Amino acid sequence: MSNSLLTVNIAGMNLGSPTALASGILGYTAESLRLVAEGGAGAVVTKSVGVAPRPGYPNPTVVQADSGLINAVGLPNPGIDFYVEELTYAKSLLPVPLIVSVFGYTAEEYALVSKKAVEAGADAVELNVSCPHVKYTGSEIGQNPKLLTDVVCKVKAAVQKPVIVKLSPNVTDITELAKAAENAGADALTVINTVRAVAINVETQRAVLSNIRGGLSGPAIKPIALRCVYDVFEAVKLPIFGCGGITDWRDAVEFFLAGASAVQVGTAVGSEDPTVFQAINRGVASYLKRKAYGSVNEIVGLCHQD
Amino acid sequence: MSNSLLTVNIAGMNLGSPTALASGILGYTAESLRLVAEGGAGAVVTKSVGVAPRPGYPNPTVVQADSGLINAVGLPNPGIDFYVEELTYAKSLLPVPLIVSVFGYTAEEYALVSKKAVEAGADAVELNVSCPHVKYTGSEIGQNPKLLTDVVCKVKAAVQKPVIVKLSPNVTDITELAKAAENAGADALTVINTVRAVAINVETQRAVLSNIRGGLSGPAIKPIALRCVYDVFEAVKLPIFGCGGITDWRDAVEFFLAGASAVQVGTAVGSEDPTVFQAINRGVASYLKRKAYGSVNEIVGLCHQD
Amino acid sequence: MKLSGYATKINTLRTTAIVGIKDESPTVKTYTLQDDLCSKAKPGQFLMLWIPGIDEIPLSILNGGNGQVQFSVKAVGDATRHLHDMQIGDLLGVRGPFGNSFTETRGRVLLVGGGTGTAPLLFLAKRLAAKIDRLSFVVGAKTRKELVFLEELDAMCTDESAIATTEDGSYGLHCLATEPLESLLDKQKFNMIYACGPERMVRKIFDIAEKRKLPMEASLERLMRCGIGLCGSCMIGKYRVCKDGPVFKMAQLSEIKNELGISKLGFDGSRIDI
Amino acid sequence: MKLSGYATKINTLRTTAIVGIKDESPTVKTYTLQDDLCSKAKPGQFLMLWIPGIDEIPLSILNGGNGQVQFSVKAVGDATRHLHDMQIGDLLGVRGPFGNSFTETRGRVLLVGGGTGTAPLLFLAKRLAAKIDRLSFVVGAKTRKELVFLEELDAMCTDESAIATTEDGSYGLHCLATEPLESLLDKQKFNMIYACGPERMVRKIFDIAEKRKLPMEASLERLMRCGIGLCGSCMIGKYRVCKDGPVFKMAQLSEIKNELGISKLGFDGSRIDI
Ligand SMILES: Cc1cc2nc3c(=O)[nH]c(=O)nc-3n(C[C@H](O)[C@H](O)[C@H](O)COP(=O)(O)OP(=O)(O)OC[C@H]3O[C@@H](n4cnc5c(N)ncnc54)[C@H](O)[C@@H]3O)c2cc1C
Ligand SMILES: Cc1cc2nc3c(=O)[nH]c(=O)nc-3n(C[C@H](O)[C@H](O)[C@H](O)COP(=O)(O)OP(=O)(O)OC[C@H]3O[C@@H](n4cnc5c(N)ncnc54)[C@H](O)[C@@H]3O)c2cc1C
Ligand SMILES: Cc1cc2nc3c(=O)[nH]c(=O)nc-3n(C[C@H](O)[C@H](O)[C@H](O)COP(=O)(O)O)c2cc1C
Ligand SMILES: Cc1cc2nc3c(=O)[nH]c(=O)nc-3n(C[C@H](O)[C@H](O)[C@H](O)COP(=O)(O)O)c2cc1C
Ligand code: FES
Ligand code: FES
Repeated sequence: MSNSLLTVNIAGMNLGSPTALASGILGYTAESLRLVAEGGAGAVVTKSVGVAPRPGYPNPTVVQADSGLINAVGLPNPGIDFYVEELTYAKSLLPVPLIVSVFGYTAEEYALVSKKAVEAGADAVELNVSCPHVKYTGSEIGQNPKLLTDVVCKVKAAVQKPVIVKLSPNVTDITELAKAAENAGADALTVINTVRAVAINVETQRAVLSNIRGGLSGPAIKPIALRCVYDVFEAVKLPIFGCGGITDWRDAVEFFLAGASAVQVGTAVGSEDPTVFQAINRGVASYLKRKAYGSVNEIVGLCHQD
Repeated sequence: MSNSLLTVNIAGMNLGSPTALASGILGYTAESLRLVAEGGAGAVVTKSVGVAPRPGYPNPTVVQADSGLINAVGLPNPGIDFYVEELTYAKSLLPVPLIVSVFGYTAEEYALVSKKAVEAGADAVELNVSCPHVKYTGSEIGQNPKLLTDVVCKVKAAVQKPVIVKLSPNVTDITELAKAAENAGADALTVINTVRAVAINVETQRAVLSNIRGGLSGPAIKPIALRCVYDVFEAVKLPIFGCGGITDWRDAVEFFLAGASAVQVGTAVGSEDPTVFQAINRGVASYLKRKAYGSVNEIVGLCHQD
Repeated sequence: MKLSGYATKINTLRTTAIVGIKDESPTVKTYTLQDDLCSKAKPGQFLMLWIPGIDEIPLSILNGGNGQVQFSVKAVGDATRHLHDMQIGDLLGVRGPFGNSFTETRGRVLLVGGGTGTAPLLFLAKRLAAKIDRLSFVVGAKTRKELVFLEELDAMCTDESAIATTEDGSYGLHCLATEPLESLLDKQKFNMIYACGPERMVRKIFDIAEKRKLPMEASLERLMRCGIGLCGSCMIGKYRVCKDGPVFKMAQLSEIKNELGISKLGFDGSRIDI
Repeated sequence: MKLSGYATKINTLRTTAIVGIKDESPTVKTYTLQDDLCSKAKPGQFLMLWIPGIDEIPLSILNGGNGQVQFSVKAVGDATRHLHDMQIGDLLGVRGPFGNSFTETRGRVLLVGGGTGTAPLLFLAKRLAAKIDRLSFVVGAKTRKELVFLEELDAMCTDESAIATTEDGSYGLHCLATEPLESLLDKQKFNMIYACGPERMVRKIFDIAEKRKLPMEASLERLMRCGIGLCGSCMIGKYRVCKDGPVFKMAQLSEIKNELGISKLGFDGSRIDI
């Protein structure tokens, strides 16, 4: 696979391949991140981390849907102070950019965690303002342009590294949030986080997830994610990490054509294994060669041409 | 199948079975509606009709996704003045309630079309304020509580029959719209219309639908639709038609448990045939018997109990 | 996984390059595509062809095998003219095959085709040839230039060659394709009539067959959007042409008598005369 | 359809009524459920058991066949105690089977189980019995009441009965299950050691096997949420216990030496001592 074909620069970071690990998939430990990088990921995003430790929700936290998963893991994380050690180790192990996913309950918390993450070696932070199942963080911020602006501004003031904002599809108009993030100084966007969903079991007559509401991921949401990327690409100039239901090279190329500069893969890591990145990269490379392109950058947003 | 087991009364209409045909599926002609009623549907909703004829969008208008369809048919319809004849004929043929789906560009248009539909024999009107792919009707109204209130009020003033409001999932908070509809006097809600989506073809590097953006339906959106029904049930007192991805009895029961008093079936009519209603009804009936319930009404909203 | 794997698969859009183009007449061309699913189609089935950026239209399958599928297209409007301008190597999208197919009978069969409606009948004839006692073909068109597949049809016929008719008398008999039928049916006994072509022609054949109490199957055309029995664009009476058809048997044709050859749904769902 | 049908199917939650409950000891019960997929599990695989409204926990499969699956559960906390209170006919949810399985070897095998960790080894022993030359079992527990499957284990062993150890000396040898190992290994040659139980026990066995250069396979336990290799809760070194394990071979155990029996991830992802 020719390196230059697949190399992308996004928000100042050089990625050897345009496929990154999505947040919350493996991603607690340095070794799991390395595993994914060895599987071909061009960058890795950690599990979302906040100020204080959280055990997450009781099981069931992940339930199978028709063509995807619904999860409400509940942002389990050891808190940034404990996590810096793992981050430092991760930084030393990883041959690819390390993006730390950050969540908080206030703009100040986002800024504090981001600062500590960058000090521990993060090459960028991704602000998770779009978790559909934890109250007062996540969607509450990602659905409100004013709150979002505040969070992004405070984080930008706190760190010198690129700030990526991960947007929620659970909004009336995703472009409004994308523009808010852009105006507040974000360096890139990740589009999208999971779609709010519920799973119900008829025999027990209960919602299955302990938290009742969760987020739908996987192939089921790909058409929704593609629409979000398509719309956001037309609304802002920021580079986009496309995310949602990407399983094979064809999916990835669809996202590039819709306007993503790189993609993130989540659910498929479970259904296909961590080498899914290699498989996608190989497929993208041979598509590019077959169509006589010199770089993946050349196809970004191409389906907006006419 | 015991009749009383499956009988529901929703917004004053008596349905022999709790499974209705969703709008836009077959539903142009009286005979296609009868076909569906013979297939077991407890009520039928027509294709959405407006003031003036519309040819809809050029093909492709329907494209297969991983676990559903994306459509942008573009509200083709002959206009209410032509359609009244078909409605009168439908009313004479149909053994089940006839619900006419109505769309418009202004509140006045909704009221006018509704009035004519009721005069032609409609047992109820369903306001399509949630079509994700036609500008200035559909979502623009269904995403805006003020516009929605105005539309519902004007329609209520124009007709004496039940007014059902079909909600869009493409909003930040569906309960806000549900409450607006309730306060404006709506008699029932249909939850949900399709989810905005895009399909891209990598070889031609184009969006496939002629309209680019369309609506995702089918199993892919079931977890999203269930979440919407679950949330709306907790927010308002109105009866709910659950809709989105229902293919078998288990899906239908999931919607009843989440809070739907009846369900609508769309995409599965294509994948399974018009007799899908019978199959679902049979399954629901044997579930109710097995669990020793006397009526489907007893399980509505049951999973909210603890 | 709710939608059965197969249904999803046939309805999934495949893009594929044109591998062959053959001029059948000044207005009709036959295209060959590489497509596994459609190559296994049965006579009577159709596919949905995406002409990227232009339209997606239903087309009967003319032939299938060895991973390839063929269809013949008459240039009549925007989509078909764009298609006629395309070259080998250009990309098309295809989904299908959709719909039912002709039932195969034994004995003596009569096939009546009009225009490109002859395509599925030629496909059928090839499948029947070895199994039946007698095969007769009547084909009609407006004018000589639109009479297609003549040589192949002749080769399929048992005794004499195919009977050709043109409305302007530029070739064969100077009449409609339905005209030679009555005398043919007077002379010989047939076990089955297969018909495909303009709906008014099909209607006439139906009337003749009904009068004579002969079994018949006809392939119909209606406006199609989804192709999978969902959107209702293709309704004729209680039938969806895309899924319950496109081939209908005598008893079904009787049920839709008041529409057959008379009216159909337009793009806006209104009823228009044929 | 992107997710392979099978992967989706095994991960789909099935609800099913308890059809059998057997008391193995005051703290351990064996449950039988009707479940086709899990009934086909191999020794070493586990399932995720949903105790509705309470929790979902991983459990090793004790036996499978004829559409039924069995597992043994020790009451240790909220979920397992709730389970112990359930009756025949009560509904449970199950998905799986997940993970890899023990490799079947020939020759002489030694199985070392601790507590309910004996369950997958008993399952394995049943599959091995007819094919191997010699089968020896060492089982340990804190106290007599927690020693389970003793009769069945005895029946599996080739010559003498299973060696039982208790930490309080209430039954068998008064020691840890690892203690009789060295002398057993001095006396006899084994082709394979299979181990499952408390991780510090597994670690000791690993150290012994490494010193003696004996092949070994051990089934490990980690905190599990998704069970399908996605959430990262069950990482040990570079391995996901739910998908790359739960059974690990000697070479893999070597790679995870600095965690094996030493530390694991807690519910919040922090590292805690074992
Ligand atoms: C089952 C079936 C099989 C067919 N097989 C063949 C075939 O083998 N060869 C062939 O040349 N033609 C066939 N047709 C007709 C063919 O689909 C139309 O000629 C074509 O769609 C015209 O498109 P256009 O854009 O060139 O013309 P337009 O100018 O768009 O339309 C001309 C006429 O074509 C018909 N048409 C247009 N769009 C559609 C549509 N989506 N569905 C159905 N009819 C449409 C309408 O009657 C219209 O008035 C078939 C049609 C059906 C329904
Ligand atoms: C692959 C595997 C196979 C297992 N097989 C068996 C078996 O056959 N029989 C048996 O009795 N036990 C088995 N266990 C252990 C069993 O899962 C725990 O005893 C059970 O989860 C405890 O739940 P609780 O709510 O009763 O206890 P809690 O009070 O919640 O927890 C007690 C301890 O159990 C463990 N535990 C709790 N939840 C989980 C979880 N989701 N995943 C992993 N560990 C957890 C933790 O170590 C915790 O400290 C197995 C575990 C794994 C990982
Ligand atoms: C089990 C699981 C846990 C997740 N945890 C997080 C998280 O902690 N932070 C976050 O921003 N996104 C999280 N996500 C969302 C993913 O990063 C991703 O946006 C989403 O799953 C869509 O991509 P996919 O379809 O490729 O999985 C999680 C997803 C899953 C399935
Ligand atoms: C081809 C197609 C056409 C549709 N047309 C309409 C329409 O005209 N009006 C409307 O309110 N909903 C329309 N819908 C939406 C359906 O009524 C339904 O809300 C949606 O498809 C979700 O249900 P399902 O998953 O059972 O299909 C259409 C859906 C499809 C697939
Ligand atoms: S083309 Fe849609 S139902 Fe036939
Ligand atoms: S339990 Fe989720 S990765 Fe193993």
